[in-house]
Order: sequence, then structure tokens, then C-alpha cells
Amino acid sequence: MKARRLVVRAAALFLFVALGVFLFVNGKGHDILLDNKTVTMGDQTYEAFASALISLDGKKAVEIQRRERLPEMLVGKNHVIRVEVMNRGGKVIQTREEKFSLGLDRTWLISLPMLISGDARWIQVFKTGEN
Amino acid sequence: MKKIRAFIEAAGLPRVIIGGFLVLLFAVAPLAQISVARSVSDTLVRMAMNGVMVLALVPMVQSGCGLNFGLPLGIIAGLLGALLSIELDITGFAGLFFAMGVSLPFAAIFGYGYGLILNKVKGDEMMIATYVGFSSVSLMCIAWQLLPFTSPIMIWGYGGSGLRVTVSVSEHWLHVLSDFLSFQIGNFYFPTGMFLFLAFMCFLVWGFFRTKIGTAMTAVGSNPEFARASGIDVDKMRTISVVLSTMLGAIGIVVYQQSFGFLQLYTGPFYMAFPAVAALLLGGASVNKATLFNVIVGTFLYQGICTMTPSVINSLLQTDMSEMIRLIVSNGMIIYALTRKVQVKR
Amino acid sequence: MKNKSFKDILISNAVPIIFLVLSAAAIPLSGFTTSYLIQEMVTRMGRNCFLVLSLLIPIAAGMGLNFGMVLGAMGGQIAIILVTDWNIVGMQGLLLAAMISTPISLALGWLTGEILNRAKGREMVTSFMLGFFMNGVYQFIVLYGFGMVIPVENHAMLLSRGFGIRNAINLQGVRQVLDKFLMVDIGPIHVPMAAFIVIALFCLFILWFNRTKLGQDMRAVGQDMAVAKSAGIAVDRTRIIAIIISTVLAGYGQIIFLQNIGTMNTYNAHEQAGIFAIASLLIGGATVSRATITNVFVGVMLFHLMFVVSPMAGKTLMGQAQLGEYFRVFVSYGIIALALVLHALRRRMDKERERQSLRGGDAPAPANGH
Amino acid sequence: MKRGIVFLALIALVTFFAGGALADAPFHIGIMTGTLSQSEDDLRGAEKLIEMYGDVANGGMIKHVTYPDNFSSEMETVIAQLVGLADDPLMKAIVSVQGVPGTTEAYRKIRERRPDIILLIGMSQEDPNLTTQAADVVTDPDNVARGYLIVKAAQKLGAKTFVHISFPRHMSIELLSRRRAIMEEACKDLGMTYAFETAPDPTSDVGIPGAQQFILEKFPAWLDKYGKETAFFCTNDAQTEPLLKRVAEMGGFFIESDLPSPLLGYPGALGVDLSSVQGDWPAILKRVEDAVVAKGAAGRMGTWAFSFAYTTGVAMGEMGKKLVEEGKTPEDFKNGNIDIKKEVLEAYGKFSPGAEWNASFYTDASTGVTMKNYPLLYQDTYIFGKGYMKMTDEVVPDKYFTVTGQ
Repeated sequence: MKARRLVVRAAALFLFVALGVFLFVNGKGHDILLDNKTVTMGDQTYEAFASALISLDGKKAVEIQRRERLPEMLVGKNHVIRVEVMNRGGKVIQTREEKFSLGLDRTWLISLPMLISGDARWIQVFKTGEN
Repeated sequence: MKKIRAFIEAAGLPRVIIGGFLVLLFAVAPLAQISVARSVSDTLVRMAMNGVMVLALVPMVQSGCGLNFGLPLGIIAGLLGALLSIELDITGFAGLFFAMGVSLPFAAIFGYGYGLILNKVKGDEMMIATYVGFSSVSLMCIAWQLLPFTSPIMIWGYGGSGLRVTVSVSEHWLHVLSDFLSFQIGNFYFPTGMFLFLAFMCFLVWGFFRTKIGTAMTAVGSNPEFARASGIDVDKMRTISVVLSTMLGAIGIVVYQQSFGFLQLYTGPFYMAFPAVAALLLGGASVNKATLFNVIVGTFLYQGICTMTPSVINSLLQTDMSEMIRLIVSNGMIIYALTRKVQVKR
Repeated sequence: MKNKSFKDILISNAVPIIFLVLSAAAIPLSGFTTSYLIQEMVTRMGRNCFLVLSLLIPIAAGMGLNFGMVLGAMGGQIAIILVTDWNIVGMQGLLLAAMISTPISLALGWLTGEILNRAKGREMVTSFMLGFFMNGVYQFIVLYGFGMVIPVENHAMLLSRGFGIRNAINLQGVRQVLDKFLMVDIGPIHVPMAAFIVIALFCLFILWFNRTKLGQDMRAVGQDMAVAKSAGIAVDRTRIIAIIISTVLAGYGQIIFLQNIGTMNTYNAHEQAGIFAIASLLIGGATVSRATITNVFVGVMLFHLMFVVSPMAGKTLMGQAQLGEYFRVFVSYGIIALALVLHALRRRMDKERERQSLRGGDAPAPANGH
Repeated sequence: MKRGIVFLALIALVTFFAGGALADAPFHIGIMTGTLSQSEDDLRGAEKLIEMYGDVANGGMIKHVTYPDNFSSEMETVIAQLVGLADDPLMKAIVSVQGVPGTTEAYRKIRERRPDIILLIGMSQEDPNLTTQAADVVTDPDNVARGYLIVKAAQKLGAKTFVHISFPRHMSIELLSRRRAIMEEACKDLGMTYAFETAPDPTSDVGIPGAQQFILEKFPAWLDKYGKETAFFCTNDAQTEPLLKRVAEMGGFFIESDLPSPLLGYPGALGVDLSSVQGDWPAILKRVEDAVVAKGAAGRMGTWAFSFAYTTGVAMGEMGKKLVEEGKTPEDFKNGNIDIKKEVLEAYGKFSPGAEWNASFYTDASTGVTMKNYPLLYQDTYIFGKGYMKMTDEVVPDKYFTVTGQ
């Protein structure tokens, strides 16, 4: 009888903690910085483009201009980003969709030029104080 | 060993701990470049400043009305007296005693009404006292704004009406009592006048409890049924004790202000009862028994902690934790006293 | 019951009646529109009822008004600080905050219960002082613990010296998530339905709890501790459980309150929680020894109605805005004193009557008191 | 239960008959300040507005409310007071003088319900990143520029040393510690000696009297140590009073206080009776000036001729009124149709005739973002017995805007 009570209690405690962890991961808000600046990685240079439409998780797209950095907010772990690069006339010339998942870090920097060029390092953890 | 145990038992564990802590603070004060003489002197000044207000709690405890959390009522009476004395521009000892004298009838009236309320709520006095205190303070906030005082040092310079938040007493009776017969040796200053006054007030209270009314009051406090049976008017005794407590509170605040230098109006009196209550309990009083010895020891210990922790702890540890330490110590003492077993009354 | 005279009804409902009369006089003076007042009442019911409901169980257990509920509020606030720091947002953040607050409030509730068991007969004033005492401890934890012992990731919340939380926190992540979860518009009025559903569940919980064995025990303890003890009820344990339930629920209540307010004053937000909740309950006609769910709703309604209209009404009456403000504070403290006095008077009257009826004769039967 | 229903019915009945009163003014402006016991200057500003445009209760334009004395624990009331102002259908602009915590949240709520109301804050106590989003315009004294200018003014008057008096709690406030660092840097550049002195915190247990006593006692020692050609600056208002008293008596310089106003410190320190010149700032300044000169401190002590807090209250109210009359709405702020700097300077200037003002926008130190609706202001320093110092003509070198408190 006593053992059974112990088991029930342990299970309840476990469930409690598990629910907590689930909420923690699932509800974590991330600040995403969408960056459209020219970056140089080693000997590789990725040019910024004139403008693009960006949509996160299928939400309404935002427009980003050259040399801009826009803050966005995402909740949870797994996400999709869709980038539509436009030319000067506002015509979409290139589209790319990527899936990504976020760790527990708070702020992430997405370099759009690198994303378009297919460099795997397009998403990085952003430490405050850097540029 | 036995002797130590007996001493601890007689003095009470909290007092021994706090006293030891205080001694320790004095001992390490030189390390923090703090003059011990000045610290002792500060402690004594504060003790004398607050002593009468702590004393004001005694009559109500003795008559079984509990701790007077309604002390702000007495303080308001004292403030009214002090304001009148400044308004009429009476300076020096005359001003001080005028302030006290005028505050007494106010205190008597307030105390009488307050006593009538407390008689209706036997058993719940402390809770109701707290709220009577709070609500009277906020009522007076309106009054301070509307009372027709005219002295330019008391009213707002710009608006020309309504009392300021702090009113300086420096041109009227600042330190008149403190400096009476006071002396200074190096850094050590002793406010003889305030101590003489405190002693005098203690003597009056001591004397009062030896009169017929005084003993009747104690009887009411220790056993109301018995007191009733022996023909004492319980309600009357309780009312007298409340009036007395309120009057002492009024005098206490005037003493405090002449040393402090300012009258603090508006929300100033709000939490004034708590330090006084904490000091009395620290001195070993319980909810229904308090002696003059408790008053003196408690005030000294409490004010000692208040003076010493900020200067010593802050300069040694480089933090500003003293405020929290004080909150925890003083309120902890009150809780300790409230949770102590007392013989069941009634 | 039948020969309950008009006078009896007046006396036993004196506080709500006085309040109703005051408000009735103040509303036209304040000049607010009807829709504003109704909206304000709906919002305030949604955010305050839970806190006030948390007071009911200790009253049933005969422990009076639990001023120690501020301890629960502190637990809720620490949970909110953590969740905001971790940036857990939305409903998940709110639920996680509630979960974190639970163990903290449990411990604090147990502590309160232990202390109150040592202060039988003086529970109210003791729990009141306990609130002040724990305020020091809370400040210590939040001002020194956070950043020194508990890591803080979000530097916007920290004081620039590297430890201690800033005095005001913006709760952007969990702001009004419960309210907005199920917002129903009735005419021009927004009704935060989800908050009311939570409150309704709580009411059901209380009704259910009263019927359980524990609930029955608690009432027995509340009636007479000595009798309960001789009937084999573990009095001290029952009392502790009552306080623990109240403290944990107060923690949830504070979380609901804060998500509605949207910003938190780190060091002061809990201070008024107890005072205002208790004032509301008393205004609703509850007494120190008897309180119902109806008292809660009527009380929150009347207290906050007074709260909203009295500064403006005071201003109209006395011509100065600040006098209206002082007047409001006076009313909120004064009413608690008045309610306590009236309660004591009533108890005395009942006793008097009981004595008469014991003597026999055709004295009126005792009022249906407590 | 039945009883409850009866109550609810009664309440509904009462509220039903409580319609809004008829008013004469075409629109209303709401202002929230502290009470007298909190901050005199703010409240006087609101009173001035009422004097000019009338109280709503008498068919005027201004609706004045106050926030509670312990506003920090009664945020619910702060919010309710502000949101209550927005209940008035004629309300077109709301001003909070001292945006105490809760103001931002209240403004968010007002925006949701009444997007047509212009929302203004004078002297904010909340995070600039939030206030500037919730309100249309926020103003504050320019403590960055003043960090340089106060030192510069001291140098102009002939001071050789600059002493900054403060305590840890104040130094944990971002802008104050940043200003301290700027002052230190400015001293270095202008060839002056900089010194930091610690005084007790008035909110600690020594209280205001203890903190004031400390300044009174310590001042002679400081003067011995640093010499007579020393300028003193103090971050705390309560400590300013004894400091002024001693500077007037014994020597040294005092340029201006943390929140400058002729009402701050001077009347108490020098025993000036102002009851006959209520509300007349030039006359108040004259009275104080006479007292300073009589003490032999001409050319050594200064202030701003018009109280910042007072002017903020009146000016923000006036600005709101003007913009509403021009038919402007919060949309115009968003779209950049309003020259905020010009409007603010114009409104401030109107109530401080003869005093020059300067304004620049706040730049967040950590992100480097400039907030275009958060002008920081400063007024020309007025030295008693000497007149205006023309500090508004000085150019503050760019480097000081990047000096941080670290």
C-alpha cells in the first residue's frame, strides 16, 4: 500500500516536471533579427539585395530593404522562413523556403544574403554587444 | 554553564541574541572606520527620541487592549499641537511645552473615541487599531491640505495654502530639550534633557500604576472577569488606558520632532507604530504584559540595531542591505511575540 | 428565520448597504459614462475575484481573514519574474508561471500555517505582521538573489550593477493572454470569458471541497477547535492545509491579476493585494467568521465601483484632484475598520440574544448567524 | 444569492441615470500629476493649466487627476485614473507629468479604446523603449548634455575643481551614472579636477534629516580639502537644500540642481518668503536672487529660471491643446507630419519667457537607436547676480554622447 502511494506520487511529480519542461520549450519566445547586410565569411562575400519579402511560419510578409535589420518574434522550436527576393521594380526574382529549429538561446540572427546563397551558417545565435 | 543558562532564561533568548549582535557591531565598528563614541551617542539620542512613544504603548498593554497599532492617532494629536505652537510663533521651551499642552486635549478626545470603539471589539483590538490608525492618517491628509494655517514657514511657498510635507522646527524649538544640560566629550554627545524628560515620563507612568486607578487597570488586564466581580468598571478602565496611551503618543512625537528637526505630515505617521511596537516586544514585553524595564531595554536594543547596521554593515560589506535587515528584525520580533504561548485570558 | 425583522436585515448587511448608498451618491458626481463603468467593473471582476476567493477557505476553518495571502502573491511574482526572464510567452508562459508558483506557495503556506498554529486566537494580526516580515525576505531574494545566485539572462530586467531586478517589469510576454484567450464582446463591453471560466471553476472547486471529508473537518475546526479535537480531527494539520490551499490559490490569483495589468512593480505589487482583497470581501457583507461566494462577487463589485468613482467624486465635491485621492485611501482603510467593528457588535448582539433565549421566555430566536 | 441580484439591479439602475454632464469647451485635455506631498512643481503646473483654460467641472477644458502617494504599490489605481480620463468622449489629449510606472500600460489601454487621443508624458520613470511606443511624445531633462554643460558653466565662472555628491542607489540609475561619467570626462578635457563624494541615502534609515545633517557637517571639511574655487553638484533634491545653505554662507560654486527650479532648495535654505509672489516665476526668481545677493553669493549660485517640472506640465498641456485645435491626431505623429522638436520647444518657450531651451533626441545607449519622439531638453543656466550663462549656445562635443557609465 505504501509502495503504491509512493509510485503514484513519483509519477505525479514526474508528470508535473515533464509538463513544465514541455511548456518551457514550447513557449520559449525568441527574438529573431532579420538582416539584409553584406556579410563576409572568410573569403566568401554575400551581397545584400535591394529588397525582399519575408514571411515567417506563413504569417503576413514583411518587406526588408538593403542594409536593414528587422526584429521579429517567434515562439516555440520549429519554424519555416520564406524569402522572396525582389528586383528594383518590385518583381519577385527568387524564392527560397527553409525549415529551421531554434535552441534555447534567446536571440538569433538570420542573414538573408547567406540564406539565399545556401550557406548553412545563415542562422546564428546572436550575442548582445556584437555589432 | 548553569549561570549562563539562567541568565539566558531570565533575559530571554531573542534579547541575548540581539544584544550580542549589537555588541559585535560595536566591536567591529572601528574596522569600518566608525567612531564608537559617536555610534553610542547616536544610539542614545535615538533611544531618548523614541522612548516616550514606546512608553505610550504600555498602558494599553497593561489593561489588556493589546499593542497599540493605533498610535498614529496620538501622533496626529501631537502634530496638531506642534503646528499650533509654530503658527503662534512661540519659541524655545515655551513653544515646546505649549505644543505638548495643546496636543493633550486633542489626544484625550481622540483617545476617548478610539477607546469607545475598542471596547466594542474586545478580542480584535489589534486588527482594528491598525485600521483606525491607517484611516485616520489618510483622513488627516485631507485636513493638512485644508486647515487654515497661515505661517509662511509651514505652508507651500508657491500655492500660499495647505501645509508642506515637512515643516521645519529649527526656528522655534529645535533641540531645546536635547541640548538642555547636554554635554560633549570628543565625539560623544549626551542629550541630557531628553533623558531627564524620558525618566520623568517613566516616573509618571510608574507612579500612575501605583495609584488606585492604575492597579485597577492592571487587574482588568490580567483578569477581566475577576476585575468585574470585584466591582471595577472594566470598560472605563480600558478607555482610560487608551486615552493615556494616545496622550503619551502625542507627547512622544513632540519630543521626537524637537530632536529630529522636522514635523512630518501627510503619510509620515503611517507606519510609525511598528518600530515602537517592535522595540517594546524586543524589550521582552508580551501582548498583555509590559514593564518600564521592557521599554528601556527594548528601545536601546532596537535603536542600537537601527543605528549600527547601516553604517557598519554597509561599510564592511559594501551593500545597502541594512534596510532589509531592519525590516526582518523588527517584524520578526513582532511575530515572535505574537506566537509565544500566553495564558489564556477570559 | 421568519421573525427576522427588517432591522436585523439592515444590521447584518450594514456594510454593503452603506457602500451602495455611498456609491449611488458618488456615481453621478464622478461623471463617468455607464458603459465605461460597466467595462471597468467587468475587467476588475475578472482580475480580482480569484484573489478574493482564495480567502474563503481559511475563514471556513475559523482562522479569520488570511492576511498571509500576500505570501502567495510573492510566490506568484517570483514565478512571473522567472518566466519573463526566460521569455516563455503566451498561454504556455502563464501556465508555467502557475506551475512554478505552486511549490513556492506550498512552502510559504506551510510556514504560515505553522506560525498561525502557534498564535491561535490572534491569527489575523499575526498573518498581517507576517506579510511585513516576508516582505523583507522577498526584497532580499529579488534584490540580491536574482543575478547573484539565480542567473538572469535578460539584462533589461537587471539593475545595471549586475544583480537585483529593476523596480518595474514589463510583462509583454504574458500580458493579457488569459483575457484575450476568449474575449467575448457584448455590445460595447469586452468580457474576458476565459478569466471568468477560471473563476467559475474555482467556485465549483470550493463548493465541491466543502462537501469532502476535509472540508467538513475544516468547518468543524472552525466551529469549535476543542470539540473537533475530541471528535478525532487533527486540528493543527487541518488548519495548515487550509492556509496552504489559500496561499497557493493566492499565488495563482496574483498571476491572473498581473497578466491583466501588464506591468509589475517588483517590490510593491503584492503589498496591496491582501489589503484590497480583504476590503472587498468585507464590503461584500462577509464577516471574519463567515463568507460566501456571493459575498466575493458583491464585494469586488462594490469595492471597485467605489474605487473608480470616489477620486472623481471627491474631486467634484472638494474641488481638488488630490483631495479626492486622499479620500479614496481613507475610504478603503476606514471601511475595513468599520466592517470589523460592525462584525464585533453583531457578535455581541447575538450573544446577548442567546443569553436571553436561554433564560427562556418569548425572546426572539437568535438570528441565523454563524 | 437573491440579495446579490437585488444589489446588481440597484447598481444597474444607479449607473443608468449617471449620464455625462454637459460641457462648454469644444474638447477636453486630461492631466495627471502627483499630489502636493509627492511633488509640488508638477501639481502647480496642472493648476496653472486650470487657471488658463478652466476646469471641466465648470465648463472649462482641463480635467486634472492625481496618482496615489504610494503609486508603486497601487499601479491599478494609476492605470484606472488615466483610463478614466479617456472615458470622456470630448477628451482629445492626455498628459502625465511624471510618467510613474503604470503609465505605459494605461496608454496602451487608451490606445485600444480611443485611438484618437494624443498621449503625452513629461518626465518618464519607465523604460524608454516602451514609453516611446505607447506615447506620442515623451520629454525629459537632457542629463547627457547637462553632464558637459554644468562642468563647462563651472569653468566659465572660474571653478578649478568639480565635486559630485551622490550615493550608491542613485548611481545604480542608468542616466545618473552616465551623467557622472560624462562630468568626469568633461573635467579632464576642460582641465579641472574631478572628485566624487559619498553622502548617506535619504531613503535609508538615517532619513532625510540624517542625510541633510551629513552635508551640513561635512561641507567645511570639503571646502578645506578642495579649496574655495570648487563647484558642487548633488544628485539628490533633499541634500541640495543644506548644500545651498553652506555654499551661500561659506563659498564655492553651485551651478544648478538635478531637477532645476528656483523653488528647489533655495526658499528653505535661504529663508525666502514667497507667499506674496505665488505663481509669478520672474518675481520668484527675483526674490531668490535678492536673497542670494544679500548673502554675498552673487555670481556663485545658479538654477534654471523656470522650474522644469512646472514648465513641463503647462507646456505639454498647451502643446496638446494647440495640436488638437490644428486637427492633429496620433496618426500624424506616426506619419511624421509633426515637427516634434519645434512644437515642444515652442510650448516650453511660451511659459518661460526670456529663457532659452535646447532639445535633442534620446539615443538608446545599448542599441544605438534614436527615438524621434523622445526629446531631451535643457534650459539656459541662470546665475544669480550675473544672469543667463548662454549655455544653450554651447556646442556639446559628440564624444560625450557615447560616454557610458561603465
